[in-house]
Amino acid sequence: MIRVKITPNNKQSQLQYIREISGVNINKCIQCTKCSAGCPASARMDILPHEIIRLLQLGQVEKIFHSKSIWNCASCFVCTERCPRNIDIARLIEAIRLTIIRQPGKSKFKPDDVPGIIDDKMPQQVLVSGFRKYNR
Amino acid sequence: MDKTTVRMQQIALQTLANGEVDVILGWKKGDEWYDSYPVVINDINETAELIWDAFCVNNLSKYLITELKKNLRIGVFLKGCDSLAFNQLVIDNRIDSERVVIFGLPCPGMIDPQKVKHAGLNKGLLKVERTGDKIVFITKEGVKEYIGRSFDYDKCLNCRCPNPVVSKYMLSDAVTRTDEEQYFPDVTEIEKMPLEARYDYWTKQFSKCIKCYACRNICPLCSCETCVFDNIAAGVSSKADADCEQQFFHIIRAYHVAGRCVDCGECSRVCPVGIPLEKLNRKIIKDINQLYGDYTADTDIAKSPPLGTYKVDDFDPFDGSKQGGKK
Amino acid sequence: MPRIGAFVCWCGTNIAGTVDIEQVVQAVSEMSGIVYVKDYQYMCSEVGQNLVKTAIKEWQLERVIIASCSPRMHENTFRKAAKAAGLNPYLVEVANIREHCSWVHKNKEEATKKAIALIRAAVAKASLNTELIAKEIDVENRALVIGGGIAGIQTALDIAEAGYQVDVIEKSPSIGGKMAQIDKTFPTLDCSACILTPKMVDVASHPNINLYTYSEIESVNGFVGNFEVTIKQKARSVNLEKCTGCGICTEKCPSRKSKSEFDEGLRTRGAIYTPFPQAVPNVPVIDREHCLKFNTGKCGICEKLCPAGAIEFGQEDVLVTKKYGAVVVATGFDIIDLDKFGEYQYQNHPDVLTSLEFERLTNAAGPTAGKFIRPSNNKRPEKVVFIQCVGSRDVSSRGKSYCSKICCMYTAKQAMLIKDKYPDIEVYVFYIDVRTPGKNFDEFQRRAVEEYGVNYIKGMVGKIFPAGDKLIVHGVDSFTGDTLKIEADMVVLAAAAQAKPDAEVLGRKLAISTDTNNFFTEAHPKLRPVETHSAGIYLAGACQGPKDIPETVAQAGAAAAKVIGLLSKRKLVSNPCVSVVNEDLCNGCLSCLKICPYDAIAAKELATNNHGITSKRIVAKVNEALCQGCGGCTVACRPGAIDLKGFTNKQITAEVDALCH
Amino acid sequence: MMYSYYPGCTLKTKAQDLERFALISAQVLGIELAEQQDWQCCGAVYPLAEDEIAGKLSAVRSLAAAHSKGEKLITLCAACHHVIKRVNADMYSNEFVRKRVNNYLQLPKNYNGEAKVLHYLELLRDDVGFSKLAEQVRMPLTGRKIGAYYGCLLLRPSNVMNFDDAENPSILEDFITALGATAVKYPFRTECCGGYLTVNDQEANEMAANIINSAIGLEVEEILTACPLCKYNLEKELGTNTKVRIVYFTELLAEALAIK
Repeated sequence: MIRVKITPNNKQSQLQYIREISGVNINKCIQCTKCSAGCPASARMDILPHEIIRLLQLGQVEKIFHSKSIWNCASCFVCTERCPRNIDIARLIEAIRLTIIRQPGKSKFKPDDVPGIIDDKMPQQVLVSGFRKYNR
Repeated sequence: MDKTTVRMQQIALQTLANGEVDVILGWKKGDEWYDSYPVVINDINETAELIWDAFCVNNLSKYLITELKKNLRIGVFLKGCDSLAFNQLVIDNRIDSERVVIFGLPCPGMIDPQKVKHAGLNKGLLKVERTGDKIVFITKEGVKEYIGRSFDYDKCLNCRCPNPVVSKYMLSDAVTRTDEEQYFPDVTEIEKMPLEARYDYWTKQFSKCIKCYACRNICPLCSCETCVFDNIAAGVSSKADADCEQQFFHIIRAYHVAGRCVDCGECSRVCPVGIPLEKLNRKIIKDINQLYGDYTADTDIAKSPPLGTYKVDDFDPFDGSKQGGKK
Repeated sequence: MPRIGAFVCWCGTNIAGTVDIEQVVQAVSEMSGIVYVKDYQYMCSEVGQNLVKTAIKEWQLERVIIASCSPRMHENTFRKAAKAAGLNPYLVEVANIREHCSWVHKNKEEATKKAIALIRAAVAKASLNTELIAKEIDVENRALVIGGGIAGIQTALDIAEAGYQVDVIEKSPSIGGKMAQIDKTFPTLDCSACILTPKMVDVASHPNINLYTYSEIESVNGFVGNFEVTIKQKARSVNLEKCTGCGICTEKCPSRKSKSEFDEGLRTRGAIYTPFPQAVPNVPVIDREHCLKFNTGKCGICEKLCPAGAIEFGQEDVLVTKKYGAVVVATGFDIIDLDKFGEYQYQNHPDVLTSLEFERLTNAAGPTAGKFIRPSNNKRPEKVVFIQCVGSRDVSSRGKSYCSKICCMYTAKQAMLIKDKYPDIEVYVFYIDVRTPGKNFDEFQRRAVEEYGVNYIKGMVGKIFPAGDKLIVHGVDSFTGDTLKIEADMVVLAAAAQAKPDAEVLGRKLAISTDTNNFFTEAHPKLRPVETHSAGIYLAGACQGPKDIPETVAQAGAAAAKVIGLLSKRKLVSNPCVSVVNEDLCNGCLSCLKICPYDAIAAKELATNNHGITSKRIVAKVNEALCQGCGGCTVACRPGAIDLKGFTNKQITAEVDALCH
Repeated sequence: MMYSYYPGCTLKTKAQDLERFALISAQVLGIELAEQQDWQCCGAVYPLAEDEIAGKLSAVRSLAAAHSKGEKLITLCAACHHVIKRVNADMYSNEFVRKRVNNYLQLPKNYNGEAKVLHYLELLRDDVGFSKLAEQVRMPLTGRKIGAYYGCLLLRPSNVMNFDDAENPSILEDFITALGATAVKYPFRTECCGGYLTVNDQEANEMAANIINSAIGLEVEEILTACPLCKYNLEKELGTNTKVRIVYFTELLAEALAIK
């Protein structure tokens, strides 16, 4: 484990992109953790939502890109609803997802995956939203 | 002779004779068919010359200001619109109503000589008589009769108050109006114009102004001891012939009568270049009614004027708390 | 043209950083009437003021322009300097090139242009300035304190001790305010009642203090030294003089449905009630909304039982009008409504409390007689969770953007009190930041952690899920990144402090302003913290912003000192910038009278002689002692007959002309 | 009263019950629902990125169509409602979106978010009224313990959805009470069921399990939902467990109106 961190500046363009497409000012965060505390999907997250914002503030985008958390966010908007600083965290996490899947070949969910998960009851709403969230 | 004229002469004679009043303010007939002019009389013999016809358009209430300074008690003939002005002058402390005896004249509308001329009826015309909506034109050749209000002044067509709201003696039966006029049709028309067009419209209108001050002089409420525009020391007016000077004059005048204007339409009537001045005043009346609730400047002298009083719940466009400035 | 001198201040870099001073000086020197221009780094300093004084004498200046900060800041300073140099102080004119210019612009070229224009306007106005002489007005040497909480109590006692009469007006039936509800006070943990109730008694018994409880401000007129206040004494339905406070009525009242305001709704009270046993005055009041007599006409038990015959159902509200020299606003604060914070289950679960409810619950005089039990089952809790910042530092529509300031300390206190009495109870405190500046404050909070073992967790609670008889608190420890679930028996929410809901209305009556959060605004955040923008009206306590008791008491003392300073003057120098009527032009319409907020205009009858005929007419007359120079009348006057000295229509027009030049 | 009605894809396939019962109930209640012509899939999820316009177009087509007819737009599926309502808010207040969408669509008249979008439940609450609804109930569901499950999409973000108190809603409970049943408020009724995560992770869905356990813990017999995806996730987690059954709110409505 590397204990010494140097805030990288080569990630500035990605950070800027995330800022732009989310429209969120990450500097408003006061690390109250209410987002993480209320997140129903936090059990499946390796980095909690408030930590994601902290890492963004520090420019550590790489760590976020490799996390499971962004794929396990269900966009349930609880974090956005409760944030005392009016930060739209759901939007921010969506922006991070998009930053990855908009790159060629980085889609998370592909048509080939469908037969593996489909059952006769599954509403197509699941598939459509799955493609919208994980594929570009 | 017209019944009301008879009654008029009688009451003038009676009140002068018994000392109820010192002078009478009324109208006499001039040389022309359309000429009925205001007079002040104190001689009982002159009462027989007083008349009431369709041309007594001049509002006598304004004369009270100067006459009351000279005389103790005055009898005055007032039409509906004149009585509104009278009340406003009382509100403004310009006249002492205790020393005035009002003879009320329900008014069927005054005839616009211009309309008669446009209809070509003025040739050889000697006299015009009006009873209600029946108008009789008497010429050398004979008599022509018309029914309707097509010769009325525009302002009379929009009249909202044909009967005096205050009087001691009423000289005839009240006039009833059944036709429901839309109250502010001309204002609505202006309001529909886009802002730029509205600005152009008024710029064009005001550019016609020759600053003769007829509008101010006729206005029953423009009654300052010294008008700001006559007060050189005030420094607000200049005689320069510039559009801005004329606009400045009319806008200041409109604001000076705002909340007081009784909508008598005299300003537009006397304007020699035909600026529709009452539209401006009526727009302000409409706005005041909308913002502060219906207020008729003149019908109730006990009411406090909306622009002269402050209530905590008054409409306040600058109050941030209602606009989202304050959260 | 008078001889004008102009003095351009740099204000360090405040002005000089954005405005090209050299260029300004050059431009000003070319303005007509200017005979002298000088610039200096700090014109308000002794050296700067001396520059002004010397120049007035050496250059025989007849007018002085100071181009500097807002006249609110230093107009008086420079007027005094001019006076010392023998010039009438009202011949000084300030051009505000800081707040109106350098502070709001970034572009130096544009700011410089604007500074020159502002000075040009000041020169145009100053040439029309005339010498004005201030007069003196009397001071009514009695003070009014609005609010009977600790702020009002302390202010009233301090003023009364100095020998002046004070009236205290309190909305509720008893004085005492929030402090009376509190159990213990930080950082010393002494009993709130023990230090407050003697003061309440002092207020009631002080010969110089007159108490109006169950009363409200109806209207306020007048001005510094001469306020005229109408007080509405609401009908108490109990005669204050006759009542002996025996309490029979409150015991026997059959209506028991009303929630006790004092006990934060944790117990009920009768329709006739005394808020709490130590109430001052110890006289009950009838809550007419819930009284059977008032609703059905039947009952009247209190009247039958009262041995003193003090029950008066027929009482009506009474209006009292009195004069005061000074007013202190000490109306306190409230906590926010937690209805919108559904995730914390406040409305749904009896064991979720506000901090204020918690105070009542642990108070020996409270609904449980100090026994610490869960409202749901009357059992002692084993785990208690405190959540701080509920609605504080919250910029969403649910909360308040500011830090409520007192919560960190009272939460530490409450946590400690639990641990002190019941060491076996586990106590958790969820917080965003612990903010404890203040004497012995941080030490206090650290004691909670170090000595009492209160578990402080940096992180907020997301949601509380009731499960069985437990409250499952879902939180996060932000240091470890662990999500936490605590099975609590009781949750205490530190709800944000907020301004009183009627603060704005009271502010309008007093003509003092409120900020975006509806707290009253002080005249200057640093240099005039207890004054308002209205002379003679002062602020004490949390009505100005969240405050703890020590701060409130300190501010109350400061407000009292200001009041004493004002009342100790027999006369006040009045502002000579008052309105004046030109009787020749006045029509007597009295529009000015109708809009004057200070009742400073009256009608006067004027006899005129016109060619031998004498007639009378009405004109307006200004009472200079009452006129505050607001200028409202000058705007209402159609013929321009009324003018404000020092701000005449001509002077204003000249300024506008110069700006448009 | 006449309304424009937007069904959405799932209602035509896997969630036909949700629609069928809604439509027959509407007839009984005197609500005229005219299905929009040529409606298109709403996209299932609201595009959160500022720069995504394409995903909002189909919602605007429906909105503009309803507006041009002067009718309120009624939705039934919680997801469609979420998307359409949020897009409408963008069209009303976000100039960037409004300009681009209008430029792209070239509708006969620019659309600026004027239409009113109501979920079927809001229609029942606001336009019909629950007390009026209660009067129409012919077979009250007396004695049945029903727990409302709100999920995310109807409630949040509350400043846009404006559906009910996001943390402590009551519309569904009021609805249940109006049908004569006993409404049980259980703690997890506004928590997320996992939504689309099911395509990413086929493992146990503890989010749905929490909801079911919370409801069963309070002896709920039926869980009410307005969302096909929620129903799917909850039923999948439920498996063969028969302690509780998941129903569409419209099914209970039809039952109470005695037309099922």
